[in-house]
Amino acid sequence: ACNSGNSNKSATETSGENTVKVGILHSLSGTMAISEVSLRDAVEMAIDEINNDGGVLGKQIEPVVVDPASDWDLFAEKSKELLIDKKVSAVFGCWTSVSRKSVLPVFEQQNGLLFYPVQYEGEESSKNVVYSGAVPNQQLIPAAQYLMSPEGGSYKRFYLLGTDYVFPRIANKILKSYLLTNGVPPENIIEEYTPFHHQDYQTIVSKIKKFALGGKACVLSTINGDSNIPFYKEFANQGLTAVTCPIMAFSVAEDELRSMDTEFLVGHLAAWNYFQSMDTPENKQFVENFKKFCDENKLPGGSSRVVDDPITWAYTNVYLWAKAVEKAGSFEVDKVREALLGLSFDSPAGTVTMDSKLNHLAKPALIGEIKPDGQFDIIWQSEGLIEPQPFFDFGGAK
Amino acid sequence: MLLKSDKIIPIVFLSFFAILLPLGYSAGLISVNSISLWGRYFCFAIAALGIDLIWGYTGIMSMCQAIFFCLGGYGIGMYLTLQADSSPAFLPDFMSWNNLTELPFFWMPFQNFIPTLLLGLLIPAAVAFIIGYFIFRSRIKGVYMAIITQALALSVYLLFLRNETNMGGTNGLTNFKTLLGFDLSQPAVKLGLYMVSLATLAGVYQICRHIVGSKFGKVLLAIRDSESRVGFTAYRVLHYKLTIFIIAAVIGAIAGMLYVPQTGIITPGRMDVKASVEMLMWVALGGRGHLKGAILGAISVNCLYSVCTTVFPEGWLFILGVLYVLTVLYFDKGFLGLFEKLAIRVGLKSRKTAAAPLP
Amino acid sequence: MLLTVKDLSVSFGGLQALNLHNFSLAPRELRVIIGPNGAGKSTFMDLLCGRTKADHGTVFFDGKQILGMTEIQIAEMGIGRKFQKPSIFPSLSVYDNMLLATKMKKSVLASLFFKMDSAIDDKIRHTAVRVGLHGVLDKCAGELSHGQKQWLEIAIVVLQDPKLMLIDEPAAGMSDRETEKTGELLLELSTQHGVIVIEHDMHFVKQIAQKTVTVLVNGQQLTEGTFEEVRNDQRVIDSYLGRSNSERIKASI
Amino acid sequence: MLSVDRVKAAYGQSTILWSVDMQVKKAAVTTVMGRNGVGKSTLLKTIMGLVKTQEGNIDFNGTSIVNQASYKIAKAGVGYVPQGREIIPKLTVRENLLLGLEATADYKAKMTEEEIYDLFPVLQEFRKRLGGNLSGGQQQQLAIARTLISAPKLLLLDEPTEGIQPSIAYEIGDIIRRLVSEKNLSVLLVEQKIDFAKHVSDHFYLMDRGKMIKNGVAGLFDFGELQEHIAV
Amino acid sequence: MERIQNVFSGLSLASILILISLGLGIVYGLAGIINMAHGEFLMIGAYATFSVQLLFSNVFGIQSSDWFFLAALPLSFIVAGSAGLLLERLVVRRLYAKPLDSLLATWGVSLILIQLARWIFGDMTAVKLPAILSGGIYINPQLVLPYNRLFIIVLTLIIVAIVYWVLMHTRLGLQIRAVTQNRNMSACLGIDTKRVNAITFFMGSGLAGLAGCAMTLIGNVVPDMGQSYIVDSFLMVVIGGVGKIVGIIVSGLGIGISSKILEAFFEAVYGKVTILFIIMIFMQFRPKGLFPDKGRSAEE
Ligand SMILES: Nc1ncnc2c1ncn2[C@@H]1O[C@H](COP(=O)(O)OP(=O)(O)OP(=O)(O)O)[C@@H](O)[C@H]1O
Ligand SMILES: Nc1ncnc2c1ncn2[C@@H]1O[C@H](COP(=O)(O)OP(=O)(O)OP(=O)(O)O)[C@@H](O)[C@H]1O
Ligand SMILES: NC(N)=O
Ligand SMILES: [Mg+2]
Ligand SMILES: [Mg+2]
Repeated sequence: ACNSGNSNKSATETSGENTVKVGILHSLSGTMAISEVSLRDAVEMAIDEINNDGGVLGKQIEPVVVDPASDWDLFAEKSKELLIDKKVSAVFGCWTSVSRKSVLPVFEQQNGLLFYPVQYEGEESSKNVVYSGAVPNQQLIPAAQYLMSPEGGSYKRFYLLGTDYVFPRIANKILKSYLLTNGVPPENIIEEYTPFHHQDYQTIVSKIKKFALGGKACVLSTINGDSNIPFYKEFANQGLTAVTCPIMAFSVAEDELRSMDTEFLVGHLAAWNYFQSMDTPENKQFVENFKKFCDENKLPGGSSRVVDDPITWAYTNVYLWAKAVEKAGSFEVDKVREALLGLSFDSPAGTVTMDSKLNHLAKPALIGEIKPDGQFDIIWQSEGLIEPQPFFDFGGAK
Repeated sequence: MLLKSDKIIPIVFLSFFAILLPLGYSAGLISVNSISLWGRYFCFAIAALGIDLIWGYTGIMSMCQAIFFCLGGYGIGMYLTLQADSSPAFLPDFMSWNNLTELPFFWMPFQNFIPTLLLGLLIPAAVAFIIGYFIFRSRIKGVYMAIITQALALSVYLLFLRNETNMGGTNGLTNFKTLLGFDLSQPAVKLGLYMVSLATLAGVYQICRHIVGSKFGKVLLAIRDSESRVGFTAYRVLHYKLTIFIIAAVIGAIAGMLYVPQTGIITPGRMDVKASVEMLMWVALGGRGHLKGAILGAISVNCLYSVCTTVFPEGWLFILGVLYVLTVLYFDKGFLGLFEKLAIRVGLKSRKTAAAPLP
Repeated sequence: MLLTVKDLSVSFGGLQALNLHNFSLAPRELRVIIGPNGAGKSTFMDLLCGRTKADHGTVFFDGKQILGMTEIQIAEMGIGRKFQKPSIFPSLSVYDNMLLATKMKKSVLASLFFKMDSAIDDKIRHTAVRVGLHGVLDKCAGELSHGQKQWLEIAIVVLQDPKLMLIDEPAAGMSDRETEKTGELLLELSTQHGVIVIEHDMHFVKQIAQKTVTVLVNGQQLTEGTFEEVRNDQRVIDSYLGRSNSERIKASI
Repeated sequence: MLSVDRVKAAYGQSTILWSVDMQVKKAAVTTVMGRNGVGKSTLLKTIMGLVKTQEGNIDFNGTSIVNQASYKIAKAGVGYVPQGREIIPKLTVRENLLLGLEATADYKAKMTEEEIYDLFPVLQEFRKRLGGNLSGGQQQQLAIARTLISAPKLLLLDEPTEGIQPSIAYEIGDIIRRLVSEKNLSVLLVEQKIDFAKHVSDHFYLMDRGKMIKNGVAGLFDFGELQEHIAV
Repeated sequence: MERIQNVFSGLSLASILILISLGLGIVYGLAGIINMAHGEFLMIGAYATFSVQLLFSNVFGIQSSDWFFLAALPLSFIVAGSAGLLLERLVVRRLYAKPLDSLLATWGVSLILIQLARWIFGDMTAVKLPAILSGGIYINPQLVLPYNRLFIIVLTLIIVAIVYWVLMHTRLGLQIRAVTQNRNMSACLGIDTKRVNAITFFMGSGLAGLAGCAMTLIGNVVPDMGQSYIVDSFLMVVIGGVGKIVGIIVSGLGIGISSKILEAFFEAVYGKVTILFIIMIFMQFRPKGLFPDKGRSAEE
């Protein structure tokens, strides 16, 4: 029996050879492929870059790509396979919270290391996961703050619309509690959910329209995936605009905008920690590299591909890991984790720092306005890095 | 029916999986992960037996079998969730998110194993009874049956996705630690669960064989052929259909109960519309109307799924899709028919004994 | 009376398919019903066995009103039916077709724990010989020829051992000799069962009509009488046998 | 007109026709008789291309039609009235009749609807009803009418009088004779009732287990032997 | 006002559902094939539209014009129809005798088609809304009738009328209906059944493609876009009574309008679940759909 329980031989066993394996656990088929395929591309690009620079600890990184096929059970199965059978040193993967929850016990039991690149609802902090996406206080709260501020338009009435699953639910809970404690009366907050893949937004948009007639109204949208397109189309067609009622989206980024007719979206907002339009030389280089990478590898979209927040964190994750490995001088998970805490890295989004306890990143919050070309105009930026607070104090909401 | 004797295949099957595989594991040739994987395939195989009874033999195309699988799975999942933390005031996180302060009443029975086991079987049986009674009573059949049950599966799926149901919403139930005090992460426990699944599969197979071999089984076939004729011959068609529907549901629930501790998670994703159709696929591909076919189909399709998503992460859908199409087109009896053809080729068996195709 | 029918009527989209005022059948009586195509003969049987719901009327069978019962309840009460279009279980073997038909407890539990015994086996094999299917007992019923299917369906009704058998055109697709054989079988059965037979074959009708022949026309009873009476009835000749043909028929019988 | 030459045919594994030889003469009625299950219907299905011919040949009007697509055989002028009627149940009676025109080259009736309704008055009365709702005998009449409307050169009839009331059955016999003499129709009839067969046929074949074992011209054919044979 | 809005939304949803289900109804009701890949023909139609748009803007250089959509309408029909024809030739042709197996084979086909689309196009493709169809009739601030939805309603009306006419009043329609019910006998009557099957499939898939083209006006173009509607469409075909065009229309209107009315009160999920339950209860009383075949012809 070579694989009993919490053995951590993965790193040591591969150390004799000249490569080190890492797993890529993103859905390449099924409903989540639409979002996750790009993350796979970003991770592969980072691995390519590092390998071209000589690898980590002198070893070439060998990605093991599997397709968990948007099937949550398969996520668990594949993570076992990666950790136990393939003995990978780290795994880059997952988008939805449910997939993360599904693999979490596996990573804890096998003492593996998962790099998770997507914004999520918080309420979780495992020592076996590196959460590089935003937690609520790095995305939701700043966005709400902004909208309520005079600069943001002093909005008074909020329509919280989301896809019915855990992230939007908790996001809205947090938003609601924040709004309530900041003096928004309950009747000025509406909360509504639609199922995954909901396509017909006629009724909801007319509800919003009615709501908007009261003035000073906006939508806080946690709609995920392919529902966004019919939602924005309907929104425009029923005569609503960013002027009458802006939509602040938490799950619409540049990559999603590629699949939308952006004409209608101009002026609507999104809150992230990164936008492709960030004006730094490092970022410009990154964007260019990514386009080149997609083009050279004949990926769909080619040079017209864009990057966005999750893509950037997926890319950053690989560097974080590599840097931590170098720092630790070992691939062993415990040592790498040790090395990760407090680590800083110059990501395309600027310098980010690993929280010293929680495996989350401290980073800036940004708000962007959609431009006709599908890019964002950054209209607001937090002052400095925001420390992650994965566990939210619901305060008055309870 | 396969090969000369009816006995050989099950014996070979059992001895391979009950002896050789565990031996391989203790010799270090096979990882505990593969053992667990096979344990899960067996669960699918059990569920497939239920589907074969209801679809292959009785001709009722039910597209909601995954519901029963998940009801069983959720039952045990609730038990495991509560076992994961022994503190009396423990509440699963999704409940606290719903502002609950104590366990909802319907979670109470799942604090203990025996009630869990009973409810895990009784609830699916009761649900199957209600669904079956209304559907069969009004003589909904054929494609109407298929589509109605599909709609039903969709509704139940949508309801389970909701957070208000306090069943974990989209995330489902996960983060299990112990079962009856055994640490689920221990290889020995995994091996044990594997053996239990194998034994259950063997047991359920025997029961199904009895069912289809009995006169009851012939009535089922007769219902598939001509329901009205069965009625005119004084059989209470409703009772028969209901019975087999419930049996299939319970078999599905048993499979689900074994599946969840080995997989470590149960989510509504297991019961979406696709899930039920895929279950039909297993049986169709293996060889509908033959119990061995159902087992063969469930195991091989899932095995292929596991292997292909790793080996061909980009192209596996093509492989599986093409395989589905080719099997349906060229092998009336699915993989079973394919094997038989091969067996005839190599002279292992005569044409005569080949399993009869469905008309 | 085994069967008493009063004012039974049904119509389909404005067409009165059946409107039968009085019809009764004694126990162990064999009754032949004849009448033109579309007269309502099969419809009458459909009503009796619960396949079609009547508009009005009463049907007493064995002292009980059976209108409104389901076909299963009616079958359980002891009415067996052979359809005009053969209705069997094509994917079961001929033997299993017969086994399922054979009279016994037919509840779910009884079927689950049914044990074959030699009495039943004998009965099936005996019946198979009588209908000439003993050579094809293992064949899939779906592979039988038309005539063989007819025989199988007769066997199914026989094995059900009902109090009343409704036999719709048994001789269709059978040769003259086989028709005769069917006649003999029906005559024998009528010593123990009530039997209603529908037929268009006048030789056959002559062979089996012991007492009464009922003539239906346009859903109504035109006349009732012995075979000879009916055959010579001018109205029957006009509407059913055919003026010019009646001579030919007479000559050939 | 039609010649069947050592035809062998099977359903899957089980061979039904072993080696059938027969001729159907122009403007005459040729009748095949035989016990249940000897393969009479299978023979007609084989001619129509519904069952594959494995060996042998089938010639119609000098060209081979063996294993041709059924619709081509129908268009060549072979009309088929199958056993069991095969009415299209959810089409109306009139629509069923219209389907008969498919076999014609120009989609024009060769026998007017009036003529058809004259022969089978009940069809006119019920022309708007669904075919499947007709009584058995009415369906049989419809099946015959459907084929006659395209005036085929060769008519394959599989027990056409099954379930038909006596008056009409004999009328059908008369129609067949009339078409044979007036329109040079050729008929291949499968029949079990000797009376009817004698009434219409010019030529007889006796079939047993997938082979023709005897044939003869109407007057000379030995019905005693036939009867005996069928009786077994 | 709100009621008008609800009815309009309902009509619009209904017309979309009808447009999608019509092809499915033809293929299922008339060819007896349960085509699980129907949604993928919708997807093919949508991608055809997308490709036409690319062609117009990149090759012909006709930017910001509405012409592409006009060209896409017939093209999406033809492209999806041809794909359907190919499917019929390669796969479905062997399955007419075993309709339930068709469900499984076409399921496999749908997997292949989805992955194929992902390979070729990736997941992110956008079709521009033609300028003439953006905006809507402004009635008051609360009620705007969007042109794209009006267009789909009208398109559906026209298509339904054409399909109905073809099926019920042409020789082809008669052939199609006959072949479905009795393939062998139809052949014996002189109908080239292979040709009829091919045409039926072409029509059914083509209609799906057309629906896909229309869908680009309101929704997204992604590889698995067809999956969102497949359950609903099957439900409609079945509730209507298999093979009944009128049934599809009535059930489409029923589902569309009642969904919208229910959604106005409940959340979308509960609205949907409620509708499904109402349908199931309805089936209790009408197990064979709204317009069942009556009498003998309906029996097995
Ligand atoms: N479901 C129905 N819808 C419409 N008409 C029907 C239906 N069922 C029967 N009919 C009509 O009712 C009449 C009686 O039919 P029935 O089958 O009882 O006749 P039958 O006496 O058995 O005739 P046959 O000797 O030809 O079998 C026929 O005219 C038939 O067309
Ligand atoms: N679809 C089928 N598959 C397999 N065997 C069949 C099939 N149809 C008929 N047979 C078999 O073929 C043989 C000949 O059948 P066929 O229908 O030609 O007989 P027939 O001479 O027309 O008899 P009948 O007088 O009863 O109509 C029978 O033994 C029958 O069992
Ligand atoms: N964590 C998310 N976005 O599901
Ligand atoms: Mg009748
Ligand atoms: Mg025959």
